[in-house]
Amino acid sequence: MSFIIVFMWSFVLWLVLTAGTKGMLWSPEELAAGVIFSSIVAYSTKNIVGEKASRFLNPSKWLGFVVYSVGPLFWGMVKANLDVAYRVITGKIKPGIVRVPVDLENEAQYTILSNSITLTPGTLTIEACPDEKALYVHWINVTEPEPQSSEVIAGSFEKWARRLGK
Amino acid sequence: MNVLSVDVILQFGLLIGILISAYLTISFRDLLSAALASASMSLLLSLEFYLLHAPDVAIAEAAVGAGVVTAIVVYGIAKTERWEREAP
Amino acid sequence: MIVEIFFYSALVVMIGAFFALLRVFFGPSVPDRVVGVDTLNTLIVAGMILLGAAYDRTIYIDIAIVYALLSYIGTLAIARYLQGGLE
Amino acid sequence: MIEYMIYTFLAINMIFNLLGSISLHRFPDVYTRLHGATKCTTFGTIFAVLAVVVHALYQLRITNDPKYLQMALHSVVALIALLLTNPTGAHAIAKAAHLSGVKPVKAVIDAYERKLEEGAQ
Repeated sequence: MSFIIVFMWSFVLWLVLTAGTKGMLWSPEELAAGVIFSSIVAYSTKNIVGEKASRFLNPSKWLGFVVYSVGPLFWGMVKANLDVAYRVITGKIKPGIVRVPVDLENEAQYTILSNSITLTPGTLTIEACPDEKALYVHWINVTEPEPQSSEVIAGSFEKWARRLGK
Repeated sequence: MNVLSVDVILQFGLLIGILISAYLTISFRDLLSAALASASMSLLLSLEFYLLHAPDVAIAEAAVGAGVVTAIVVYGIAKTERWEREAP
Repeated sequence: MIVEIFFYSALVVMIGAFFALLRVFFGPSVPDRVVGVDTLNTLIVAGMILLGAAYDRTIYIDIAIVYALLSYIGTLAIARYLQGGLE
Repeated sequence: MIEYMIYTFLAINMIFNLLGSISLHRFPDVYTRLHGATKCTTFGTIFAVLAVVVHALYQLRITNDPKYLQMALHSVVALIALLLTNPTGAHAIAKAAHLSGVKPVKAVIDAYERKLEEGAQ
């Protein structure tokens, strides 16, 4: 199972990187070399990737990722950068490290949520603790020293992460 | 100010950066800082090769110099010791 | 006309890279220097992409891909050493 | 029209990349510097890549040369690599800095320190 998934993704990456070798399309030599190299990569990583990778086969999830990264994540980055620009110019900071309780199940959801938090306004994930269901977040302008939910920090990102990483 | 002079300005800046970071690499007593200065030197050297229109050399320098050499040096520091001793 | 503006913006990005390099030189502690090197990596990838468009060659952008993927190894090795995971 | 679009993207790229590198000198400690460095440079690079992609697609429409298609696709791949590695690297540096003993300057609250002390007991 993981062989097929890794093969597919590395072949797609090969196709993206070699597009335009014959007109706008691919020449047959490139396609043959792509098949050979992706099978080598997929065979050598089949013990590393594991069986959980089958969640990457669901097309509705890809659509969800695209919608998420173009919509809420990009808007969050715009706000984050205006905020950081304001703080760089005026130098007003009030930093602190807070503990944020979250309600997530697996590691993919933690990865998505902490990377999104790092890219959005005023916050930077320091440590994710799946066993106590909490994130430790460095916050550049602390308004609430002990938040009870991730609403203050992450807005709607927790909902998105729970849906995307299922 | 045409395009050629922009190129020349970039190359001069890069060469100054390469010189300073190479000097700092041999002068730091903290070997971890020296590894970082060496990483930034090979990074700027890679960009210099790029500006001299040698993309293959630049790829080799980026792959070996910036990533792998830093990692190997840090492994070496972890196996031995971090501070350089004074010469007797 | 368009190609020239790519040169000038690459020049401005390189001025930013020079500030990051100063942080690598003067940073009081090692994590400060690591932050400097990390910023330098991102800025140089941006500069390589802009210069690739300016020189009108595709192979120059491939260097940026290799660079973005591999410069990460050095940062991770140093972070791993600093938190005591390599002994 | 297309030219002005490219100029706007490049202007945003220049402003945010410069802000990111200036923030390295403006902020007092590692964590706040990471805020500026990660966010601003990632955002600036997104706009640099957007400018290159718009330029390449415009040239593709005029000249019909497949080299411009390659240019657009490759710069998007470089952007995706940056977007995946940059926040992860920032996270690794922040955790390593805290564990190696760098305290946040002027911190109102430090919950992670408290957790480490409880774990040590």
